[in-house]
Amino acid sequence: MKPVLEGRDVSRSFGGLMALHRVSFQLFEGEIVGLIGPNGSGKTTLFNAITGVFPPQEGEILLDGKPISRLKPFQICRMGIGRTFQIVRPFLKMTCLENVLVGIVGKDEKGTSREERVEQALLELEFVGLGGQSHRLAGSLTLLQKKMLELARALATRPRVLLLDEVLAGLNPSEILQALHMIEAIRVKRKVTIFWVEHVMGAIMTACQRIIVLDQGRKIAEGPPDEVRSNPRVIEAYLGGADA
Amino acid sequence: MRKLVGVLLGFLVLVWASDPWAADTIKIGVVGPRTGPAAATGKAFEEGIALALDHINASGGVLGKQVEVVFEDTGGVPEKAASGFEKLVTRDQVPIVVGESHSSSALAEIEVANRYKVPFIICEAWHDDITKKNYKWVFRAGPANSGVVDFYIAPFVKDMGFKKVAIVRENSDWGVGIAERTEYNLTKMNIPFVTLKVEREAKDFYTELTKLKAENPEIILAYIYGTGLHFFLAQAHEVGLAPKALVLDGAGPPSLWESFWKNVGDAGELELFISSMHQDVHLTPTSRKFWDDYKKKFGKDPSDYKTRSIYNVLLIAADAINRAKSTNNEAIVDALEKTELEVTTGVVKFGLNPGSYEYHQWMPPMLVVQWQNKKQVVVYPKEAATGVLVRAK
Amino acid sequence: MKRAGLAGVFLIAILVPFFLNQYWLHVAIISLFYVMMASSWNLIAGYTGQVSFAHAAFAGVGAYTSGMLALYGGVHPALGIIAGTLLAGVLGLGLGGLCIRMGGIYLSLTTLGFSEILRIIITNEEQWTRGTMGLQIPGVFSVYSKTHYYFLFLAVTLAFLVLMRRLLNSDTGLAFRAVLNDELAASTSGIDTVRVRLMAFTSSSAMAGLAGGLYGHYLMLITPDIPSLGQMFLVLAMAVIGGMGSFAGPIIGAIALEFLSEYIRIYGEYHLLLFGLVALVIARFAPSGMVGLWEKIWRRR
Amino acid sequence: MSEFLMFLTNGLVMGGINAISALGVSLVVGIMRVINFAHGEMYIFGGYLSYQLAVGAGIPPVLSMLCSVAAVFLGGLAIEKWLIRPTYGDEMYSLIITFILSIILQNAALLIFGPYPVKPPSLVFGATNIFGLFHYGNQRLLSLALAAGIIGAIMYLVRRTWFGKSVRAISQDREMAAMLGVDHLKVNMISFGLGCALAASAGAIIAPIFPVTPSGSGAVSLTAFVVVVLGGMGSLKGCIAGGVILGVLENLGAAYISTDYRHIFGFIILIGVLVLRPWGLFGKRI
Repeated sequence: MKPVLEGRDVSRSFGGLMALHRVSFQLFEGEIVGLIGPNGSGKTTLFNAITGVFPPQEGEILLDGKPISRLKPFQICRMGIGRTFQIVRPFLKMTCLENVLVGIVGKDEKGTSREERVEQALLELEFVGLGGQSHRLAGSLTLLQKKMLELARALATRPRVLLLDEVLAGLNPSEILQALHMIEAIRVKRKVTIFWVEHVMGAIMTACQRIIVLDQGRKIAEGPPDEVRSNPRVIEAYLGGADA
Repeated sequence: MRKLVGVLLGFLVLVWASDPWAADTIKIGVVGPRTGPAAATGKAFEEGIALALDHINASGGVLGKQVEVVFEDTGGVPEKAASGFEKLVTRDQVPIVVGESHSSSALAEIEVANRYKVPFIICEAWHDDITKKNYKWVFRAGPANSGVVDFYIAPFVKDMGFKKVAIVRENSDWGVGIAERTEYNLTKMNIPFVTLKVEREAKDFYTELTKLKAENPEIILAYIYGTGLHFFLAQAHEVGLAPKALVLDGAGPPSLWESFWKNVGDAGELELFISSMHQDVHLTPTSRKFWDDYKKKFGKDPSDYKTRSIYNVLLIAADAINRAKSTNNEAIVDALEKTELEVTTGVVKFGLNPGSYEYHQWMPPMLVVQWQNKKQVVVYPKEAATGVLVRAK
Repeated sequence: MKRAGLAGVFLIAILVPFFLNQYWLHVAIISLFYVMMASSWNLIAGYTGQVSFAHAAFAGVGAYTSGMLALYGGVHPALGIIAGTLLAGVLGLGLGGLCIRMGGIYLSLTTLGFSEILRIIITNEEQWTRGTMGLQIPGVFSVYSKTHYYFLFLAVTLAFLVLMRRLLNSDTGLAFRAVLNDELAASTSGIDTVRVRLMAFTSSSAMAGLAGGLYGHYLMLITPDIPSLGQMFLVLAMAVIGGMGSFAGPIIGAIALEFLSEYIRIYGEYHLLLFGLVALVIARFAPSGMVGLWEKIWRRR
Repeated sequence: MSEFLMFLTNGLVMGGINAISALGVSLVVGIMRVINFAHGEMYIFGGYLSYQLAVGAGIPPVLSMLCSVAAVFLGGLAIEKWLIRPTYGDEMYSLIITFILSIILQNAALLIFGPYPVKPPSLVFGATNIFGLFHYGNQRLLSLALAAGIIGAIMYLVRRTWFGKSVRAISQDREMAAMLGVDHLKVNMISFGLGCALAASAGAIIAPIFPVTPSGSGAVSLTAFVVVVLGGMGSLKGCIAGGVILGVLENLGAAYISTDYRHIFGFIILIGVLVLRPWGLFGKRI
């Protein structure tokens, strides 16, 4: 089976500081893969490299076998990679509906009428549980709602792969449960492959089939949750991280 | 939306309410720079206006009414000058406008004067085209480039026996026009010359001066207005060009400003400048009266001859309205064409033959003055001279 | 209700020449020029967050292109104005292409540099432009009439505002606002931020060219004052005081400031100082301008 | 030959002045990501204040220069605190604020000092014959020396002091500097004040040669910006090299190509740099 998204020896440094060092990974159709590691281990940097925000300086990233690491963020998005941000970034001065419409317009599907787009946007909002909020300004939403809005915007670009960056941070247990359901629904119903950075260990361990662990810019472990959990290098990385 | 309508309506009401209503004074418009690089001219104009109003209103005003002046600032910028002129005509509805000291501004203003058919007497914009365009509404009771060069600068250069001339001119209508006329005269007289152009408001002339030094001129005709002239003069001394080559300020007033000696230091000695005024040279009784009353009113000697120029044109305007017996534009122009009025510089009579710059033009006599031991000495023309030209050893 | 309001504004605008004298009609025409300038500047600054200092320069490009074509080539001003608009657009495209990728500070500096280059060229190419002395150019109409000019300016301004409104309500407008709100999020949502900014910059520059062309032919005199930084400041102040990023803000700001400057003209040069202080206070304490303040008060009631 | 040397010397003098003025801009850009459009006004105020103190109040010229620079430094601190600080993180906002500020200060200068160029007294008089080749104004030679002295002092400040260490930490990695406990508010404020003071010192030094006018401030700012882009934003070495390159090019260009286009050479360089090497001669590639 060919991977949907693949990274080969991806490296990126900032002013002499190695943020990613020869990281390789593979994501297969319909999978949900977790990406964990202590603070500063390079998780968000890897997402930024995949989405073209800070392209890799060495190595290659491929989507369906096609290299994407020289493309601009908007092109990568149009190829089918959507993402959310660790610190939510909805368009605060725009309404929920407009937020989602940006995603639809960004995908640049010619031929759909304005009405069809609005209808689709409303469906996305409904899907993430923001039905009826379409005319509220994004800035006035709660944190959970903002996260959901960002998710809806990402979904509106019809991604094949969705990168989630700490969607559960700051949510209470019942909200976490809600979010987990939604992520599962995205994977199953929308047939989206998910790459997921998370600090809420319990959730990610139960939800993911496979986990990749980063530490100081290097991949130190990969495998099913149970295996990763008992890997001595992972434990050391986290404990060492806790020490510092 | 309703608020937008409200705001708009409010504006219109304001605008309507501020329309000028019939006044019991006669308004004369004045245009000139009160701000910008030549704001000193505005100051000189203000003094001249004050003195002229004193004299006109003391002798009964115009058509039995007191005269009032509306002084519109041009900033020395043609665009502002044209719109300022237009404001005088459309808003203040003045029957006549006088003044101006920048050729560029004047050339823009005469178009407006011509469009609105408003008489306009220019006092200190020297460009030939101003009267050469032969607009019926435009008069000039002041120097024209051709007159200044043909009758004063060129004969001065020739009579004093200068063998090599440098012309330095700024990029303004006045600078371009007077330099061209000078070149024409020098060519005719077979006197070799070089021309350099400099930016208006420039401050550093080292490059130009170094080039000039290689030419070894005996006299530099500096057509630079404002403090730029001061810096040019000072730097000419620094690079060792002056006073071996004498510098002649082709405009005049900058050499008389208070800041002159501060800015040039010893370099001011032996500098020459064009002037139409000297304390020992009085051509008419009005000139004497002007000098005395100026001293009484402002407690100092008049220094900028533009004070006197604006004073003159205001007298001419008042006289013309009185003789026209109305503020009708045609009547005023008729009266202006028949003017025979004694002002500070002589008896004004406008030229009436169309076809050249001499149409509607009256040229006052000018002097070439030299700073000798910080005293003004008239060195040209001979009949007015109070001393002889001094050259550097 | 909104429709009725718009109709009211339109009716007043149509009636203006019938109860204003020549002088105030002149002021009204100039305000329309500034409405075009401030609104089109708002398109780049207010809607995509790029501070261009070349807006007055583009107006200068329009004015000089059209004016010189008319004077030296005998081209009809209507055609000349179109040529000036196109040239301003093309220059905008080139300049934008040069620096939009580099981002905010670079764009501001490059546009400032462009504006200065243009000023130097106009000042020095005296034989063509007459430098600071200004160039007399023919008017649009064979007979000079302020009423004619007023309706011409009004028609162009309204057409421009309608177009701009439609643009802002389109997908492009949505993209503009997304880029302004959050550039990174917009680009990862599939928006080509460079293209969007370039589009805004180009169309706004072309608009300035159009406004400048009209302005030159109205004044019948073009000088380097049109593309000056002082003029640029006025446009910026109008947008900031009225309210950047709102549609009505720059319109209200332009009309208010132009009329105000006529009322305080006795203070001559110092009206710039006053505008500057007002603009600074507004930019510092009420970044959404008069329109924003008004809305705040409205909502509180 | 002697002419060429004369143009070159003139270029060096202007280059030195360009460099200190641009150092002020570069310092602020490097640390705060703010371009101060009112930079030229600080220069003008430096010149005017030293004139007012020396001529109006009769203070000795050297002292009046120092006082004027100090006054502008304090003004810069206040501007940073009240106007720039609220704009942190919003580039557009700071551009607009400083642009408005420049118009206000320019018109205020017009109101306070009048439109005429003023020329503080020269510290030295006369001219020196350089190697028997050409005459050169002594005040100009002194300016070159002063410029070199100030550049040296700034280099010392950045290389050897607490302030310099903080500055370098911030310009390398903002977050890291914050973690290391660098008080960035204080550093911002001081560097903005210092930026203004550098502009003022350039103004005070040059005023006895090229008198300052309120309308001349725009050109000063523009020159400084060109130098900063040429040298590379935030690079102090770049500023010095850029300043001298621009000064020499402008003077040679004026001498051998066209005097009228003296100031256009800088902008052509600006556009060229943006096309070919947007990060400047010494800047870090982005």
